[in-house]
Amino acid sequence: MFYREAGQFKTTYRADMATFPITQDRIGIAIILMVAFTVIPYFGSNFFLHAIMIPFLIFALAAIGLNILTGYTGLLSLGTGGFMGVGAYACYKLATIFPEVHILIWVVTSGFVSAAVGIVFGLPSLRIKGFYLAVATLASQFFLSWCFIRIPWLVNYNVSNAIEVPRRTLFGVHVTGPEATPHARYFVVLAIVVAMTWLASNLVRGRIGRMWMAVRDMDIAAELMGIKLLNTKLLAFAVSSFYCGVAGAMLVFLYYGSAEATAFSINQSFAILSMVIIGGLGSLLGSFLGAALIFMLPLLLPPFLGSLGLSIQAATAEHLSFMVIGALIVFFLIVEPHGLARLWQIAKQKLRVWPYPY
Amino acid sequence: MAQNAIDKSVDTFPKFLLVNARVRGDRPAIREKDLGIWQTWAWAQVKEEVKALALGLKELGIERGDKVAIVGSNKPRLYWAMCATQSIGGIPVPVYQDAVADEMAFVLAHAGAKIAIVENQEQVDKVLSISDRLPSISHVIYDEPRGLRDYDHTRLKWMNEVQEIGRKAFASKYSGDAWEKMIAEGKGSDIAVILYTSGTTGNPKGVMLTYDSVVVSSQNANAFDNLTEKEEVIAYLPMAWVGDHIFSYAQSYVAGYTVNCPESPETIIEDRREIGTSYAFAPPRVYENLLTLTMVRMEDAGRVKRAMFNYFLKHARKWGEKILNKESVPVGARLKYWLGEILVYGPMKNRYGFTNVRVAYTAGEAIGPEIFRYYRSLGVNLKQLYGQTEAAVYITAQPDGEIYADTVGKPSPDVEIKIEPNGEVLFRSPGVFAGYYKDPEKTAETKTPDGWVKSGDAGFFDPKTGHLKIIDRAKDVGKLNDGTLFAPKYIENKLKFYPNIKEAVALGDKRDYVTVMLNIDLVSVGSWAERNNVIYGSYQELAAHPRVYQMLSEHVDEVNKSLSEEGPMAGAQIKRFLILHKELDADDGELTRTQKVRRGFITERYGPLATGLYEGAKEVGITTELTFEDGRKGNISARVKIEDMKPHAPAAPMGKAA
Amino acid sequence: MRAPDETTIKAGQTLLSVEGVSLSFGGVKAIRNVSFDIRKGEIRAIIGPNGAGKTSMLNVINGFYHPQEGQITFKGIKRKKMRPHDAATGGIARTFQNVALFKSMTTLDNIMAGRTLRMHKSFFWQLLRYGPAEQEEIEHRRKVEEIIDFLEIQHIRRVPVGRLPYGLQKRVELGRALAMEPELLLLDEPMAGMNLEEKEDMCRYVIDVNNHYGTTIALIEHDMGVVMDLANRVVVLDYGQKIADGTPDEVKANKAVIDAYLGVAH
Amino acid sequence: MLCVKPYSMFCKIFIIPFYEMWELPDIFVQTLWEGLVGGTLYSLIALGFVLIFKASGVFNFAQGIMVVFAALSLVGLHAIGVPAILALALTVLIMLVLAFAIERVVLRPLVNQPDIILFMATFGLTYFLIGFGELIFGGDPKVMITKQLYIPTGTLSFDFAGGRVEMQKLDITAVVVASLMVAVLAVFFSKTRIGRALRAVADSHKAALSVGISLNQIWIIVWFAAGLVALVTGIMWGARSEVSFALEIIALKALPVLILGGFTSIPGAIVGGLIIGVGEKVGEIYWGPLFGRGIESWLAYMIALVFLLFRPQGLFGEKIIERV
Repeated sequence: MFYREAGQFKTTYRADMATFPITQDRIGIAIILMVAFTVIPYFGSNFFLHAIMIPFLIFALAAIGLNILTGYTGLLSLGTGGFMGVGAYACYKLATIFPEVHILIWVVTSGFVSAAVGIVFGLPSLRIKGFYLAVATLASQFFLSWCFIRIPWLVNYNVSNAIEVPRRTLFGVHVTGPEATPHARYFVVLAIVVAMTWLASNLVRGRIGRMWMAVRDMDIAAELMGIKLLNTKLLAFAVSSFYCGVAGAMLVFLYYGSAEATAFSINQSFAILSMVIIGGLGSLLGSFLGAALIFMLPLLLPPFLGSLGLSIQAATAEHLSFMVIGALIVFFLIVEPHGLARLWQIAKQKLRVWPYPY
Repeated sequence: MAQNAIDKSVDTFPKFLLVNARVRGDRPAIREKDLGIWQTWAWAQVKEEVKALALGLKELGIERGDKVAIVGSNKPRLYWAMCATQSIGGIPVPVYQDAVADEMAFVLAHAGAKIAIVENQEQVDKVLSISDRLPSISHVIYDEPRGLRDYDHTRLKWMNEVQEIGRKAFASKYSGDAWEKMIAEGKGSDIAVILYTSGTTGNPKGVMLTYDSVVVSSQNANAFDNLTEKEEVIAYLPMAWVGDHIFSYAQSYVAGYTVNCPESPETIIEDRREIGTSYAFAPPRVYENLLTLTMVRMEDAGRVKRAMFNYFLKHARKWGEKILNKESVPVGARLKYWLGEILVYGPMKNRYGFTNVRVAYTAGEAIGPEIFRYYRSLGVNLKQLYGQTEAAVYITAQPDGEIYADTVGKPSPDVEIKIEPNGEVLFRSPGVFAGYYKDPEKTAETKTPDGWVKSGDAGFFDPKTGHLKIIDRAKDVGKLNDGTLFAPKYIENKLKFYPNIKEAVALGDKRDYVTVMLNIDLVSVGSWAERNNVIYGSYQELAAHPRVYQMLSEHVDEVNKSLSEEGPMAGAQIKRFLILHKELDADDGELTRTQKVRRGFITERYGPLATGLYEGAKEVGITTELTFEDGRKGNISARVKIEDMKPHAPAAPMGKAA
Repeated sequence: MRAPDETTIKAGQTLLSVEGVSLSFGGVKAIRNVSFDIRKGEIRAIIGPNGAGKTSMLNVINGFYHPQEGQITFKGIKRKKMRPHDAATGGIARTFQNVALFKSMTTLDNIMAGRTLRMHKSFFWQLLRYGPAEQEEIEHRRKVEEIIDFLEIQHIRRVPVGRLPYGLQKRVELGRALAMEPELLLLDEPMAGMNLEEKEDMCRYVIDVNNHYGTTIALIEHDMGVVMDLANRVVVLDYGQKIADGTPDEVKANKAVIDAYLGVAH
Repeated sequence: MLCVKPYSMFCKIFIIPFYEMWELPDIFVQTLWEGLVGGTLYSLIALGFVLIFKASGVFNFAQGIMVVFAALSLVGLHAIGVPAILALALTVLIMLVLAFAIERVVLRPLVNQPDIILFMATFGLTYFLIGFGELIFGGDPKVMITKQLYIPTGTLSFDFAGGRVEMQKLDITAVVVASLMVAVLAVFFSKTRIGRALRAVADSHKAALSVGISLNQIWIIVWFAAGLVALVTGIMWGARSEVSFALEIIALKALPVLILGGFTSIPGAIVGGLIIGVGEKVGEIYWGPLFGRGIESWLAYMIALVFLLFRPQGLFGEKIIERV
């Protein structure tokens, strides 16, 4: 109903292929970014920024990573946590070996390491398909978490056997380490996530995105059209792992502040996967929605139930949120396999044809 | 408007093209939705294209006064062809692209066209199929090369080649402004275009219009609604129809506004929405269809949404027009209307692509008051006008703020009108036509020596508003045997205001009572059938369905009711009706190319039904021949039921025509 | 992308030939020692009863199946077997018996995907999109739009193909194949499961493709009427063996064919 | 650890282990035995997967949690005073109910959806059961009611090649029960009408209908069967260590077994299980130290992966011919 598209005609392909062809969408996204960059940091409490926004954004990025692999290319992966870990540990090693290079550079470049690892574990994807591949990725998960635990070199032989985040500043402001304020870290995270989301949207809308989806929808046809399956799949693994890697690095350096191997256990993989499923396979927007829902559910559940008059202790709340998430996953798979993102699509379509039903 | 301060030296469209190319060279002149986007040409570009084409035509032997036929749907290059022809003194003759071969043969032969510029393979085939009857045709030029590769190209040319020829010629034998000189030779008194009107009877007549008449009425029209170069119009009506010629060509060249050609007939509604036209012109049928579509769609909407929709429509019906006419309206109503604007009116206008419309016209036929009010209540400034090819359209139009559903407005600028005793409307204006091509006596019949033109329509000036009201074709206004005045069109329109009724043919002249043959509207009745799970396989089946009959008889009854309240008309209530077993179709000659019913033709074609209607038969069998799109012929036969109606008591005493 | 030693073929010359090809799955012989050729610019029909090995033949030609015996000569290059990628880069495109479109992608994207081989802007540019990548995207979009225009599917440009009726899906698939600008176009029962009208349209498109783009076409079809109208030459397979080869009329007259195929059909 | 000179590394990997095996056969046998036992448990879990995958094409990610859930219910029921045997019976009932619930709530609405969707549904199911289980039984580990179920405990040891090999009675029971279980299932599948129907479903759903059993019934049956397998697994495993949600992750160790054995082959599951079980034990004992132990956690997967590259369809899986 708010979509008044009359008079929005395209005279060039560039305009027609723009990220947001509809004016109203452009306005909408502008407002969201504006809010994210000004309103939230201005009004948001430290708790809100630190405990909600930062992790939400980081998980959203990881979800994008997994979505590229599973949603766009149709390769089911249970190894997300592992790849995130690679990013984190790589970042730690690089940062300690070359302390003079700025930490944020390492946060981003550590993605390349996990990309490389991703390619290695992606190699089987040529021969094996579907669940077999899922199991293969599980292998990477277990192997990697083993490495994190068993190779003290990764943590510079810390007795704690955990990553200890060094103090670093950006423009004289602490961005990592204990002194870094939530606001500083929030801006860094937000900037990185926005930038990488933009890049991802460029990828998936272009030739490469089409190759990925082609492989997903009908690999035989894709192959007979000259699309090299292995390269395409490996590229998906690389990009996906890159995103997960960066997310992992940020998780440790800009959120936890220090982390043990458990942070990148298989449960992490499952959490991300459920974000992608609920958010919507093959949708960047969905990655954000899913992350928001899954991550915030445990936070929101107690107050919600509280408002219903039943007060419960944290443990119970956690169990409940597990059940709810599980139920939600099943629910979405039944009513709308494409998740929240599709629900939004449908709503939007309704608004566009309003008041017509179709 | 300033730049259009009437400059008498600019009196032909090629001259206007030069002006536009100079004054607003980089403003969009014309767009076409092609290959997925709106390909746009600025005036300066158009000038170059037209120039190349013009010189090309000249090379192919077009001299001053030669006729060039133009056949096809609205495409930029066909509009250019029109201007190109005019620029070298030729006379364009647009032809209805859906004309069957015979019709086309007549027009091309009668006009003696030297070159036919056509859209695509389909038209090429048509022209070639009748080429033996067209000795005068030297070349056929086509716009869309697809499928024509293997044709014999001795007399066939692709428009690009022609333009190439033109460019070469310019490079070789013409000096810099040779073309501009040719244009300068054109005079306002020259014939600008010959438009063949598909007369309701007999062969089409070629209406010759001079530049002066077309230019003047265009200028007046632009001034009347103060149109500027900023307007966006969408060109989708037949190029051979005077309406399109004036709106999409003449007025555009004069005002310098942008014309948009749709991607394909199926996508017009979407295309109109994308463009968001600011100046719209359409026969009532278009508005009807849009409304029908809306109602059908809303039937499927959720209950709440439908309730909201109806609620606000009701409010709009109450206040919308007043607000549009800037009358004083209570604040409460205004607020509610504003809310409605957000929830319903705005979105609806957006759906129709009327969001930016400043002025929208309906013409060609009477429009249903309900439909008319609907659009106005949404805030669309829809107006009526009364025009004819012979007048270069404008005879009367409704000025802003003086809008009435049942009038056609006041005389347009420079137009004089008088009403004959028999009710026929005569007009005189600078816009009137020069005469019918090669048909002096017909010309004499319609045009008096002192320049008055017989419109052939019966009407009168409404004393209350001072607006003209048209009842019907003068010759169609007949009498029942008891002398009651019988205006068939009037009755038919009342019927056609019901979305379920697509066409109606009223009989009664020199008969004892009035009867009608109906066509149901497949869209709305079809969806009604779905909702009431009435199963049907074909139009014929649906039309014959008892429940459909029942539904329509209710409509007819309501019409009788309203007639009974209209004094003179009360005697002309409908006694019997039937639903035709096939849709009336232009290809069968039952409708004119502008989709008007040919009453006479139909009554004889369906003779058995007509007699049945008056001999009290309950059911009549009939077999009819029909023509398919591809020109093949076939037969369909059916038994058609006839329904009796009981008339309402007249509210006023029977009015006998004097 | 083309092999260097490859010769350019003129119209009428042999574009592709299969010699003594045999193919079997496990014990099952799908094709037995079949040889025939396809000449540049012609429409070549492969017909035969169900299970005659027609589709397998196409799969061999574009390298999806690898024959145990025989060889394939394409544009003068002899190969023991085709590889899908070589076939594609070499200019062989195909459609599938039961449409193999990218269901969740729009018509536009499906056909754009057909351009993949001809798009070369690197990953880096793809990331940035603006600049070269977008430029390339636009060029190819234009080509694709021409195909959309050619096949008259403007109105479904942005519809996910999964939602389209079968007939339209077939048309989109043809479009996707055309987007590869192939020299040899393999159509696997392009009119299967279509109503008469759709069939007529499809025939027109096939003919138009052949003379508008000058594309060589090899098609499998059941409808004899269609084949006889369309094809310049027909090869008939039965139980994996070639039983006839020649012009439609010759084939019609051929005794073996009548027994094996038309006989069944009547 | 990792920082060893290459040449010595080489012999540490390729010579010393085998030398040790040869030198101390008793330890080797001990290792084999333990591997074998571990293997049987893997086999059992794998069996659960296979049953369901065979009959409904669903990759049941929830098999692991079903094991935990079954065990917890059993222990839980007993904890609230239900006699062991009755508790066992009730648990069987619970698994039946669970099968019904899953069929009704998850499978039926998702019939004819792509496999991946169904997989993710079971993934959601896992989440739900974890939450549900913890909610009811609490997250803390419990002790399996071994005695009450009359499962023999204690060790059985005998001399061997100058050493001593010890076997837990428990383990022996496990092996026996597992073998029985397999035998029963084998009979069930090959002899009974339902069993044949199930096999038919594996090929085509229509076929199943022609046998006269509705898909829904079949699903309930297989999920129930899988539930029973889960219960047995739970008891055995619980008895060896303890009943906790850690089992759920351990269950994932059964996945490599599937890769080896193929998703649809029961013998595959058994053999695969044993290979993996033995393989990882031996690996852990003889090579583990080189990599700082704990390599069991992934060795199985690596074995499976390497194997996959050479035989994508698994040990007993049949070769797939792709058609277009």
